[in-house]
Amino acid sequence: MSSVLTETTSRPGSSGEAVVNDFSIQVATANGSGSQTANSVLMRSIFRMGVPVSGKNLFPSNIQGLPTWFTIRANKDGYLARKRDLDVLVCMNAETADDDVREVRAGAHVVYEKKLGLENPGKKRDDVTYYAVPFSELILKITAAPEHAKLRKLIVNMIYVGVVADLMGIDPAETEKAIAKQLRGKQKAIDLNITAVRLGLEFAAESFPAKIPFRVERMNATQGKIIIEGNMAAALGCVFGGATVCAWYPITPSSSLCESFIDFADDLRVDPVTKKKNVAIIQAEDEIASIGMVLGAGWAGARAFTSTSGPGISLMSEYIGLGYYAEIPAVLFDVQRTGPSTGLPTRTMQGDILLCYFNSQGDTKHPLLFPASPEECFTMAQEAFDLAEQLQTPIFVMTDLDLGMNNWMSDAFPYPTAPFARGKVLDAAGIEKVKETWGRYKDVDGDGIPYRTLPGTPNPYAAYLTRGSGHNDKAQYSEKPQDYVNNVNRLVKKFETARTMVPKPEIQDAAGATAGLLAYGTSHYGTTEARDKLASKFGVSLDYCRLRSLPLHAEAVNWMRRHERIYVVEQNRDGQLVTILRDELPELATRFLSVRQYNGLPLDATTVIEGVLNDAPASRAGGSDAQKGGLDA
Amino acid sequence: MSSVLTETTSRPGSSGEAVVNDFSIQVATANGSGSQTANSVLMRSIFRMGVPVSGKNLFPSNIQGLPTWFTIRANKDGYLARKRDLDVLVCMNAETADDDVREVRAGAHVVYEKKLGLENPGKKRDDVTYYAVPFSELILKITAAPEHAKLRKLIVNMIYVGVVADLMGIDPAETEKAIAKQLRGKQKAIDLNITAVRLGLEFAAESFPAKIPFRVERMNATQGKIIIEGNMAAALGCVFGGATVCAWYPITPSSSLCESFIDFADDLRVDPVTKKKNVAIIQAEDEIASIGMVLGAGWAGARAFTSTSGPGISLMSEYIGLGYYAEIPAVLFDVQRTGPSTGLPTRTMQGDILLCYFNSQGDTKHPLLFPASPEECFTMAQEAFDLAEQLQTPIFVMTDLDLGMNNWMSDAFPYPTAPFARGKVLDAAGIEKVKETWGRYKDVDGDGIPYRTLPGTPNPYAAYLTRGSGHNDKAQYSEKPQDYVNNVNRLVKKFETARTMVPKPEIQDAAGATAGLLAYGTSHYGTTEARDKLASKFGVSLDYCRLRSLPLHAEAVNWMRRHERIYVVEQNRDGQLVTILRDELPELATRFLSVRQYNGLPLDATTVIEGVLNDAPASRAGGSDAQKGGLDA
Amino acid sequence: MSATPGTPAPAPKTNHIGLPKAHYEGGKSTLCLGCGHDVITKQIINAFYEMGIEPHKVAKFSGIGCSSKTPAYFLNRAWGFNGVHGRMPSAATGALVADPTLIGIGVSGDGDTASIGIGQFVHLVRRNLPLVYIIEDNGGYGLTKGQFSATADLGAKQKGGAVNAFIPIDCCSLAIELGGTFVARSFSGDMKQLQTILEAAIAHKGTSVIDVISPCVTFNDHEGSTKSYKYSKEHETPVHEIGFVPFFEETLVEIPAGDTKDVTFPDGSVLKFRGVGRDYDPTDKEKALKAIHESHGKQEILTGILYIDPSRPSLCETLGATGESLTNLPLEKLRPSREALDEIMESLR
Amino acid sequence: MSATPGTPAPAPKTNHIGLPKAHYEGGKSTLCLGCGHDVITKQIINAFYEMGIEPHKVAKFSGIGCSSKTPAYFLNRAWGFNGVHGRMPSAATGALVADPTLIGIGVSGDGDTASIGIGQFVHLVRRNLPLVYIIEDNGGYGLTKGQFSATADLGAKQKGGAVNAFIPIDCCSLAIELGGTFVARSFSGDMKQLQTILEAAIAHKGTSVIDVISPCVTFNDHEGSTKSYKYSKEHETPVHEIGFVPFFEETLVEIPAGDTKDVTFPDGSVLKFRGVGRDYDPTDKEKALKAIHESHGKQEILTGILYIDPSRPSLCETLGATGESLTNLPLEKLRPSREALDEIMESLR
Ligand SMILES: Cc1ncc(C[n+]2csc(CCOP(=O)(O)OP(=O)(O)O)c2C)c(N)n1
Ligand SMILES: Cc1ncc(C[n+]2csc(CCOP(=O)(O)OP(=O)(O)O)c2C)c(N)n1
Ligand code: SF4
Ligand code: SF4
Ligand SMILES: [Mg+2]
Ligand SMILES: [Mg+2]
Repeated sequence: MSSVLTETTSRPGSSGEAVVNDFSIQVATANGSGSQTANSVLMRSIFRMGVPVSGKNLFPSNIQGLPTWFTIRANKDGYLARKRDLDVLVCMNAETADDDVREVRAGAHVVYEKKLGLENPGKKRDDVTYYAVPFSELILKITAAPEHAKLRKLIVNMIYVGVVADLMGIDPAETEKAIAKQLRGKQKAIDLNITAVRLGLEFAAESFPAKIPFRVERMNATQGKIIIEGNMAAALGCVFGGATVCAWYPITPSSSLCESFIDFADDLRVDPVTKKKNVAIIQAEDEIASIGMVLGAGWAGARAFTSTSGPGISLMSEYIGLGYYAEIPAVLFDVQRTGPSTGLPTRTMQGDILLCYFNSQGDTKHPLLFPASPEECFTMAQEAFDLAEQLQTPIFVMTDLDLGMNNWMSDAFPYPTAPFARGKVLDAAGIEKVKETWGRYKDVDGDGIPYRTLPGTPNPYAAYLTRGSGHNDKAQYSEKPQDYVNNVNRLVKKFETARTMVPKPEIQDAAGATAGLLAYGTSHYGTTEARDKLASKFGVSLDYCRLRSLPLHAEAVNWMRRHERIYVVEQNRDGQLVTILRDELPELATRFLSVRQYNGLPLDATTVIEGVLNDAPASRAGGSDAQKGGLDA
Repeated sequence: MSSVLTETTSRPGSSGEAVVNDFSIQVATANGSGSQTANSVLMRSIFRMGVPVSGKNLFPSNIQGLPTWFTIRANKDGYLARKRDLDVLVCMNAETADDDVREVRAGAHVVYEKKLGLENPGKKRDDVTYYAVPFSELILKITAAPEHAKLRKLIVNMIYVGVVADLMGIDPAETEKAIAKQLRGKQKAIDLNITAVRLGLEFAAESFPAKIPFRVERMNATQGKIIIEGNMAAALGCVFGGATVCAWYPITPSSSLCESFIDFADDLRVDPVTKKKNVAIIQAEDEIASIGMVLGAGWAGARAFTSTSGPGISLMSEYIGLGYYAEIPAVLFDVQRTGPSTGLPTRTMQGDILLCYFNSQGDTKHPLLFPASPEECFTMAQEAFDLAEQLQTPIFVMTDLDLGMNNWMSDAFPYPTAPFARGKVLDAAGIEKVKETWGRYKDVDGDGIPYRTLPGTPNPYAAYLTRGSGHNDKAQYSEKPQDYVNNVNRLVKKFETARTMVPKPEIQDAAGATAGLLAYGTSHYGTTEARDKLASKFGVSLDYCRLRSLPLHAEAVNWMRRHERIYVVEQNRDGQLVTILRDELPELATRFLSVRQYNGLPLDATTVIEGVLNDAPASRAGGSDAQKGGLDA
Repeated sequence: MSATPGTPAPAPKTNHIGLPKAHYEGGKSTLCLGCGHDVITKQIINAFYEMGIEPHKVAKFSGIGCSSKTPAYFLNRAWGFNGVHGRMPSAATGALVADPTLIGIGVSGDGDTASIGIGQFVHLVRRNLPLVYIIEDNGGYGLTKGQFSATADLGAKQKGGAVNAFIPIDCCSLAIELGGTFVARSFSGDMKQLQTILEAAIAHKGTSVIDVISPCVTFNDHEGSTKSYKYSKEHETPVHEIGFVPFFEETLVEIPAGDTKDVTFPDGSVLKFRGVGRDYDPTDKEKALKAIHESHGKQEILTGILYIDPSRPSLCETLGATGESLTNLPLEKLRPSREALDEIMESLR
Repeated sequence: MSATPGTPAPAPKTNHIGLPKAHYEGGKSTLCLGCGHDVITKQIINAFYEMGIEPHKVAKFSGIGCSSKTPAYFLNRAWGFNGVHGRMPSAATGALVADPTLIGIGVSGDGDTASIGIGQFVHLVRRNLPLVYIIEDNGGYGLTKGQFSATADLGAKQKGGAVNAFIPIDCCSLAIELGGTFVARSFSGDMKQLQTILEAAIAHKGTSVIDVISPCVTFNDHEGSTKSYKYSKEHETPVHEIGFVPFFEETLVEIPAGDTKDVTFPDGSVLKFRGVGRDYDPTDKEKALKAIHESHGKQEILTGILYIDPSRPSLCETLGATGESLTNLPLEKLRPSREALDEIMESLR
């Protein structure tokens, strides 16, 4: 397996010859130092040169002072997954500089604050190339003005942007455009930042005749694309999906979803005439209240949603069960973070699959959607509202910190043209046709989905009282065994109907492969990159199925039946999806081989490659192997 | 399958010849009418005659007025499961009388309040035998005194006890002893009740020359046994198990567990000298607070527990995750009721298996214990405290309404002689030995279980801060990927250790059977009765495994490996245990055939017999059959 | 519970919008005979009938408990949301911001509000959601058989004999402290006062908290009365078994304004009610708090409209929403234009 | 965080039980430079040191938030329980009834207490658990980047520009209304007053609620100041990006008894603090409530010990427990005799 590693890591650049548009840069700073803008500018400059990029921010659960790392990966083939190996390192943080250098691979290039003395005897590594920059001295040149004093710590970051631009061949013009974009119209700020970049450019030009062999060269792979975080994309989806009620409670990494929704709604949901909003957004006192508000609103007929993370879902469990049993539309975004408990609030994970699928007491199962890109955050948010109202049940949109909070390159979002699917709602006229024969929980169409009415419908037959306690199909309180059984069996039928309505899987088959990779959400990136490398470098060709929802769609089931070995890639410790797959497809149970990364970092291809190459059937066949024989990251 | 039914139901008694010590009696009254005492007396009288009995109370989620049914089953072979067919019916409730009569099988015997006129033309069934009793007139004879007036409604119940005693051959002496027992020393009450019983006896003696052919005859099968509810037994277990802190919030069907604990503690946990209690019991404001208190107490070093039902577990989910990740001992009793949501609060179910096993966000798994009798409620409560402290984690004791609130015949409880197993706790001296090398979350012994200290330990090295956020093995805050992975992998190891410590399964093998029945908790009774009948009546001989805990003990796994078809019997809709079995033993996944009853009533043998006889492998082999092909009750 | 058009043909008598009383009634109660909660239900029916509110414009909310069952017993032609225990305010909030044209009424118990539900209660009052919020207050948990709630009096005695050792939460003074805009207390037995308060509350734009003392005839217990449980228990069953519920009559009285009235309950307990006097100024926060606190000292229960502050904006205003229902807006109002999307996309390049 | 015996050798100076200050210190803070929370941490260290309490007898509790992180920064030789968000009171309750010999201190935030945690706060105060309960009150959620909490002033402005439209919960007057037995307010910047209050609170047998105003230097925002974010924002990044945290100095002052003091914060905001006067009677509930309510009207923040009532029994007394630790009782005290079990069995035959 070390063989695997070397195979995937020893690469050009080390030995000096140029590597074009294929590298990753890591910038190490301290939290709260304001490096975010600088890093975005750096990333966007490369993006504007037409080179595919992804940016991942590794930050602490703290506001200021603790170490933060921002990693930019540029890849001409469009791989956006996290990469284990770093090619270029920018050291701005004294606290972590030594470790940071220790961890880069041989042949890496290190730009650092001169004061850190990383090349001092004893410290210096002779298998990496150093570029010492006196950032703290340079910054004084341009922030002499007293009113600038307090901005030094911030603006200094722009200097490394300039240095890196020069060292790697990034077009300064694009950098300046990126700054202008980032600081929308704040001319003073723009000027100051550009000055800083130029300072870096000049310094590097003079001081470092030998440039970094990892080069950025113009290409045309980002035409029309955008850079956006998944949370913002999901918020846009809620706006275009017709959400009118949002109840939330702040929690990392989900807060920015509702906060973006607030911002968008302020623009896009204000009545031009009255200036009043046609949206109601409430920051609740906690997550129990958030879900209560969402269910109340859904019951009243609004498209309502909340966004939270694992701890919030746990708190919502009791009310979610009511949503299932009383059959109330609701959309919940679970932007997953590393659990259990408070866990690592600023690290990513796909750890709430079982929590959400089986959420709440008694027999319950809920539809889950798995967006894998900002574009899907946008489209699936809209689908979620349709499904919630069509199925009259809570729908979970399972994203994670990596997708929600990191910068993703994405196609521009398609404008939705289909009308909203509001599901089976009877208005006064509709009720008048059926009168007393209507029953809120009657399965009229044989699909397990009953007809509902909305409060305020002017018809004497329209009203009903919804409840989490036992009821018959007229929504009347009932403890009769048969009423109960009929009702919960109908809910099973409804779940079978959901199976036919949820998003289909995305399937990529290679010629004649008998084994396949199965992934969902952000595990898509490391998995598909691994798939290509397995084919090209190791001659292992595998089919691929990206699961986009639960319950399992028939097309996913068929794909699984067609494959003898299925590597299920997920970012959690226990192989949570495998648990569901083994239950749903017992006759295929032994085909599911679990490949897992659960260290809080986004999945990288190497983990998947190792998982597949080290696959030893014996160790997989399960037994009560709690580890599911998967590979630990 | 109707064949099955008739096979199991058409039986003597119908045609007049006597059936001895094998029948069930149902008494239909209204809630709040105080029939509980009368019914207990009736049950206890039979018990005192040496005949095995069980009593099941089917009551509404209401305090007064709604229908209630109490069913007494007497069975010489000791079968205690609920029986579908009724032999004798006592109709005291006008509201349900007609339905009640309609539902009894042909050949049944009906004692009823004359006023109800059940024999009136149009109403009368000619395949049942009636016994009209003017209860409302008779009662006046003995409650003439004005101060008795308001007791009439209550005392009248004792008259049917007398009537039934005469009609079925119950020894009045035993009935009187039972009354004395029930009304401990309240002489006035005892006299009044005995008078009422005698009145019934005399009336029946005079009015009904032909007695009911279902007879009670003395035998010797209850020697030394007791009658008790599971909740009371569990409370006793907590007392003898050394529990010192109890935090709870009332909820049916679990309230009586903590309420019994309060009663017992008032007697048994009062310091003879100071009259102060060496126990702290708090009725919390809700379940989130209950579990918070239990975890706080467990962290401080007390044996602490709470008792609740499904809705409470859902609310506790967030804190339970902290208990798992911070590794704090806690004992939770989940007295399961019919979900989802509020569901049927006064009906039974085994519906929280998945909720508890996988409880809370992130990767979590928890040990579950499955008591199947009051005796096991007593012993497993004690084991739960040992396990919680040895494993330093929350332990769930999964009982249900049927076990917790119904009257069960049981062997007397064994006096516990073993000392408490308090697990790996270092006192001041212990810490002094290891000093700064001690780490709260260090795996010193290779079993995944670290050593802890208790607040107040007088040693400068002993203190630590516990948290639900990421930590290293020194309990220091950490976001380091490797610290996180090491920690959660150790938790997996700890769970494997738990596998070796949890209660073993109870296994009964028949010679050479290749198929077996697997059940847990209260599903034991219907399953074992079915097993005998399947062998004796249908020539189907099956092995039996009663699962007593999760994670799966090696002995359970071996048993499963030995069997080609395993009928997993549970009282929930989705076959929740099967989900866990398929995940833990993927190579056996298709062997698990799900037999389920989920109508809120305790499992009866017929359901299991039908489930086995109608087993069609095809329909079972799973696929994405959400129903798991089981049989609906 | 869905509408039961099977109810008797409209009686001639109707309210000012021409609807018969029958249109305001609900399903049959399953509470204990004599339970004060049922009397409150009657007054809710009367209030909505008298005010001539269209039943289909009403939304009923409740949590879990005997009290929380009552929305099924009034206004069958109104919609009802029976939430989870103690978390009704959030459901009501969601529903009423989604459709502010609905008239909301919530029925809760003292356990549902002051124990498990105190958090949502506090934030409901703080947000001032337009909602009539009734606490049917019996100082205990009826539905789970009589345990103490957080409003039980210090020293109150349980049917089982236990004594409450904690001080009660007074939901009225608490609501005032929190900036409540309509706070009242009444007694289930005083139908006249209760109906007056209910009608004022329904008219109030904001949260109106009404704490209605409604003793649990089944589980309350007090000493020194031949009618008390103590007596019947001796003649009956072990304290442990509380299966028996004698029938009680409802206790009906009128509390005099500015004076007190002792009310004796079936179990022999006596409560002293005082009605606020003509001179009482319900707009003075400090005075109101003082009056309530003093009544505690005097073992009196101060009833009437205790505090009003019509000035504070209601939640719907605070949110700056249009005020119309957000549940059925046309697509055009909800989905921004293609240009709007393009603009956003451009800003992200 | 486990004890770090690596701390420097005891300085000559010790407290009256002979322990050096070092034994009361904690781990390195990871809060923003200039955060008031760190000053409170210093005073907690001083108070325990001055009172000469053995560190190993102390139990620290907190929820989630910047404030809730601070127990890791003081008394490393004491045990700590960092619970879930808003539910610390229950954990503290369980631990302190399990071992009443421990001295409990809880640190929470205004979000942790007044938003998600208000339910447990209310019941904590009601039960009067012996616990020093500190609210590090900045009117917002620091750790999640500045959203408003339930103690935010009406009209308060967020770094992002949003304005708070809801009235604040005053945890002090609320605690008094609920029957709190020790209620105080202070300011993180007034080290002297804070330490005095802390020492009194530690000595109090019951729940002592201390609301300490501790503005969030990073996310608070006010207009009209060259030092405000508005300024730096213009020279910096979109409002949206709040990645940048300038360094601030701690703001230190002394609030005069009976008089007011204006305090200006790094962001240019000004708060007016008033110290209760010598004549102030902290045992008069009505007066205390009135004084607090009036201070709201005057835009003043009333500080000092606002209310005390030593008479009410603490939870440990109420429960009638022995008072000794229940965590390590010998088997004989816990497991009843064989005879006791037999007797119970016999009663069930
Ligand atoms: C989460 C949860 N916990 C506990 C219960 C059990 N329970 C049902 S009603 C009730 C208390 C009801 O008391 P109150 O609100 O005062 O209503 P009352 O019956 O007295 O009218 C409780 C604890 C529940 N249904 N849900
Ligand atoms: C159940 C849950 N919901 C939300 C969060 C996210 N969260 C962490 S801290 C915090 C608020 C902290 O505010 P406060 O208590 O005032 O502390 P401060 O940071 O202001 O000192 C929130 C909402 C969480 N950790 N857990
Ligand atoms: S138990 Fe008490 S509260 Fe419940 S219905 Fe009966 S009398 Fe009313
Ligand atoms: S964000 Fe605010 S509260 Fe948190 S540490 Fe920084 S200054 Fe303090
Ligand atoms: Mg109540
Ligand atoms: Mg705060």
